[in-house]
Amino acid sequence: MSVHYLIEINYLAAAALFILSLRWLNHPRTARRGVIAGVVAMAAAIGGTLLAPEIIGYSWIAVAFVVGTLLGIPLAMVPLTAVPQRTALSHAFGGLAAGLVGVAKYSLWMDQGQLTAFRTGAIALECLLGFLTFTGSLMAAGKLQEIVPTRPITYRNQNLVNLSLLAIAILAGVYLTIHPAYWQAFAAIIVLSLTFGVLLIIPIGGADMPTVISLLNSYAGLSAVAMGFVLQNKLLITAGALDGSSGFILSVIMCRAMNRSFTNVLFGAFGQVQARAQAGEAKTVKSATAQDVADLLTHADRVVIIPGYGMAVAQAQHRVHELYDQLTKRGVDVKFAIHPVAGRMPGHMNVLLAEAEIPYEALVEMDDINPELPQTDVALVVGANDVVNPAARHDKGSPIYGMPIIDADKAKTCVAIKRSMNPGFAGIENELYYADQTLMAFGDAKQVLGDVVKAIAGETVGVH
Amino acid sequence: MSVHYLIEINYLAAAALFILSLRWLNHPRTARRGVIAGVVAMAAAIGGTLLAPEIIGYSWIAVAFVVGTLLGIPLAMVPLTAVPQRTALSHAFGGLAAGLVGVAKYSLWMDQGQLTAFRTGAIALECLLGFLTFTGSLMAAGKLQEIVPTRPITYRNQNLVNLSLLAIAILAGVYLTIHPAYWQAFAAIIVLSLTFGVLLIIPIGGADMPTVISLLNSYAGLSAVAMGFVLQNKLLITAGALDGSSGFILSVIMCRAMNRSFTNVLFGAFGQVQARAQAGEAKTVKSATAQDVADLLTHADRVVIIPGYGMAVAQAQHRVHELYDQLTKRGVDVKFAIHPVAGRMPGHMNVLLAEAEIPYEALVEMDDINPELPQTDVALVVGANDVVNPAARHDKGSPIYGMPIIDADKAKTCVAIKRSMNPGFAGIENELYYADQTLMAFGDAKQVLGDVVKAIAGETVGVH
Amino acid sequence: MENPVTLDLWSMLFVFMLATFVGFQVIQNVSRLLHTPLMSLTNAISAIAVVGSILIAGEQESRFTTILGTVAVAASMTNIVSGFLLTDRMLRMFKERGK
Amino acid sequence: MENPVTLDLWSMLFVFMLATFVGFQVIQNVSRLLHTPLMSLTNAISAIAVVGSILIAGEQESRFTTILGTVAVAASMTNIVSGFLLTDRMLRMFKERGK
Ligand SMILES: NC(=O)c1ccc[n+]([C@@H]2O[C@H](COP(=O)([O-])OP(=O)(O)OC[C@H]3O[C@@H](n4cnc5c(N)ncnc54)[C@H](OP(=O)(O)O)[C@@H]3O)[C@@H](O)[C@H]2O)c1
Ligand SMILES: NC(=O)c1ccc[n+]([C@@H]2O[C@H](COP(=O)([O-])OP(=O)(O)OC[C@H]3O[C@@H](n4cnc5c(N)ncnc54)[C@H](OP(=O)(O)O)[C@@H]3O)[C@@H](O)[C@H]2O)c1
Repeated sequence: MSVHYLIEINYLAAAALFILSLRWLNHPRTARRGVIAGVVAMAAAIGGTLLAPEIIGYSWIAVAFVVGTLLGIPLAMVPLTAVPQRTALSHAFGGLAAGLVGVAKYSLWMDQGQLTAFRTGAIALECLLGFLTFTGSLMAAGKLQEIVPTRPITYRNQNLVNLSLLAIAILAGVYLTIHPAYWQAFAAIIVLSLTFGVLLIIPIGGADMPTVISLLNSYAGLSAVAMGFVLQNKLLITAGALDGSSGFILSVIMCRAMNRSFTNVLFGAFGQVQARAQAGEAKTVKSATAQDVADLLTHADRVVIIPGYGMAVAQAQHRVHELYDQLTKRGVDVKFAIHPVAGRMPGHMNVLLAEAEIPYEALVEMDDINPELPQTDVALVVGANDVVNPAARHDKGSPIYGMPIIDADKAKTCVAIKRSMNPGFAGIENELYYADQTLMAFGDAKQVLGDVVKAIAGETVGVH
Repeated sequence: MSVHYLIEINYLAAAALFILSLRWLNHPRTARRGVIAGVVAMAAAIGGTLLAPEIIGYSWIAVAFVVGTLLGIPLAMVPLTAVPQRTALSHAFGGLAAGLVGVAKYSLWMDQGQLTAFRTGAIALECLLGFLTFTGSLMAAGKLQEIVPTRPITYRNQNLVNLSLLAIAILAGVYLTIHPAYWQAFAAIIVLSLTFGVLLIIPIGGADMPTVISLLNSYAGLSAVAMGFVLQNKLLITAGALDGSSGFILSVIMCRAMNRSFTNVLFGAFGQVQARAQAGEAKTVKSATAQDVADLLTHADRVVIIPGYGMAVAQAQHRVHELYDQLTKRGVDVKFAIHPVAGRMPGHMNVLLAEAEIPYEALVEMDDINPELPQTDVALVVGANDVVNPAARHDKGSPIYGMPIIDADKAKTCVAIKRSMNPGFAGIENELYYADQTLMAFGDAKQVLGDVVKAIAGETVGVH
Repeated sequence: MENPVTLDLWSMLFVFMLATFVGFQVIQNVSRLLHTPLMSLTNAISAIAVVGSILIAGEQESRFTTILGTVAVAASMTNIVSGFLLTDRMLRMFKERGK
Repeated sequence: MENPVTLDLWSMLFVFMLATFVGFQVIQNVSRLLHTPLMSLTNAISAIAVVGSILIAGEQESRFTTILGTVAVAASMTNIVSGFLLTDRMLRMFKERGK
């Protein structure tokens, strides 16, 4: 059996295993099997490639393996609140690799006089996607880590400028396909896509980065697909397409859950103008002490906890777990209501709560929990705001009108933990806080929850 | 743009449309769009192929198109009870086409000295699958149409004989791959697979044909895949794989719903030996008149109708619809409980009831209706037997032990319409008929239901 | 350089592997209500064998193969016509409540 | 006879089309609970770009391309190692009730 056969078999097996790997993520019980399948697939792909007769020296490859591993291990150990920026960084690496391979292939085929129109076009696409993903993801990571200013930076005709840049890059690509040897056009594509990546992200607010990184995920996948076309490699195309569709679907889910369009996220500079008006009539809120909250919770039959971005910021998930334990021990039925965009990236609340050892059966999706809220005694909102704002349901003028929300206002009592009356990401007031059945527990989520847990634990077990 | 490009674009579009076509079958609302996509895809595929420069004369093709259309139209007009045998017949045609193309390619490449090992192997597989599907499906159609005796025909060492035949055919295929020009081996494969197709079906009982035709569906698909490898045509491979997996999944669903294994269906000669014993103690049944049934039904709040094979045989679906109308008009909540293997082919009950204009929302799958049966006032069993036999739940000795059933015995009252106390397909007694809450309405389903409907319509509207 | 036929074998295997995954997923999502129409639709789809048959019947390399090809085209065409018509006929019967 | 490069283009397009269908279907079935691990797993998977990078780094056609290839291998390897490790680390946290 020739080496070529062996390589192709490895690639075929790797492609099938990558698919199975993602399939097994359909349930937490089979998910770790998915990781194993992924690792085996990657090993087969790398092992097969190393057999290729074209390879004449392994030393550089070995060095790169060691460097990559040394960089990779610490990146896998980041705290879970930093996973969004780590993910963005990793897209940057992916884009970079694709871009560099494109440059290398261009230069090789140029020297060998083997630049066909098809090859050149595929390389141009690969480099465009790769390099824009590279700088775009770096910017996104910076915003998420708050190294780069998180507020949208806007100027006149911004969208026009950005789109013109992209158009020029695409024109250069078309030109290059016709005149493959005109390397200046190739260089222009690289510079333009590096610039475009930065400019694309600048006007997008920090809180929109999760949607953007999902989209960049998709671009990273597509640049791998383009590389597959360049190298005529079906495994690259398959794996890239899996990645591309994953990123695309995740960003669609996020946009839907915010009732916003792609265009609005990318070009809307959301969160910049929102005049924090609407104050007007002086409405009153009822505030509650930790002891009040503890009493309410221990005397309830059904409690739904609604975690939001504030819980992640306050790192309050372990306190939430203590509360969950105390309450379930007392026979209270406690569930968590997870809004798709709560937190800093898709599914972020789930990992944070799982880290705090809350069983995943207790984490219920928005659509499944909403019908239960009218029978709920206490809805406990922990650092969430927009995702429980009833204006989304009825106020046609509200910027979040139409966004699906968790019906915290339908519970018999609602307790909201936050530090102030400040609005959340969308910059608008939340009538929920002024409702008759709502109590506000002001303070840092970690602090307040700690006090509540202490109050419950200290209490003599109440008549239940 | 060369013709070749045009053809390839057509094939690519056709493949994508075939996938969408099946995707849209996921809901009755989009299903007809699926048919349109399928038609467009097929037109693109045929149109593309007709452009091929190899084609030097169109007259034969035109003749074949006309003949095929003339044959196809009446085959599409069969009554719905005859759809199973029509489906089997159509698999036979599919298998035949694949087999004939295989023979033609073998003879062409033989003459041109272009028979490589790979090509020969693929052709051998194509012919094996094609021809066994051809005769096997003809036999299945015959059994379903009751032209061929439906009871299993068995003899000593039958499975041994069959498997040896298959083994010889495979060996001949391997030999042929090594010596492609040895046409006697090729002829042997054809004869053996034609024979094997017949012998495979002979020992299988008529009531197992639905599972068998699903499996033959899968073989027909796989022979198209083999043809795709022979002709290096990716569209054939894609469409064949879709068909192959469809047939496979359907037969797995059927086997699971009967709690039997593939091997048992194919080699078990089920339904032959079942000694109709177990009579013993003379148990009594309560029988009811049409008037009794009418009274029961009109005074019920919730009725679940459980149709079975007997309803199909009696062609009673239109009477069922009249009953449904009468009852819903009186405010009774009527649902249908559909067991996956009720009837003569997968999903058969659904088409029959849809034909009778019963809205599909009223057709509920087994797993969804079972939790509702304890709150049901009357479970009306129409010509079903095994699928409501409680022995499947508790009698470890029963041949249907473990088969999932519809819990007709859990309803407050059960009414069973059948002609006699004879057992159903599995040949065993059904304790449901002897239960305290069960009433038997003996007679042909169409007749009995007609009387019940008359009784209800004639009745002055009861106090409800 | 490998010869193109072998090269293509691997593309074919890739296509087969991927199409099988697509098939399994797509079929698993088909509504159980529609399993009978599904069977007649896949009948029509697998009549894609018509593509191969047309080439044989049209190349007219020998009388023998032309006849085989013609019969194969007719058989496939029967499945196409009856498969799509029957599927559509059945699907038209599925009505929503109140329609 | 078509030249093999063009022939192969259509195979590539077929593979891309089918893989995209597979991707959409497979991702739509991923549990919403696991969307964060999904992102890090696809991160690792798309680092399959390592395959192309290894060839460039190993062919050593010129100093320039070797360096580019080596950097690309290192970048991809970082994603592979951190992607799989992080995914596994997160998935280990998901516990069923009573475990
Ligand atoms: N998850 C994603 O991937 C994603 C993507 C794009 C956009 N978004 C957007 O992000 C928002 C997420 O909604 P959300 O309800 O989770 O968050 P939110 O509307 O931004 O509200 C978070 C709330 O947490 C409070 N908070 C902050 N730090 C806190 C602390 N240490 N202790 C207690 N409370 C604290 C804040 O109030 P105080 O300042 O008064 O404490 C704030 O009102 C949505 O508007 C969504 O559209 C999310
Ligand atoms: N659907 C499939 O694709 C498929 C595939 C493989 C196997 N099977 C097998 O087929 C069986 C299907 O179960 P099932 O409960 O639907 O059918 P069944 O168990 O075969 O019972 C059908 C009943 O209908 C009655 N019947 C027949 N003609 C009638 C008429 N004209 N009027 C009234 N009643 C009539 C018969 O009783 P009388 O003679 O007393 O009237 C018989 O008991 C299962 O055992 C299943 O495993 C089905």
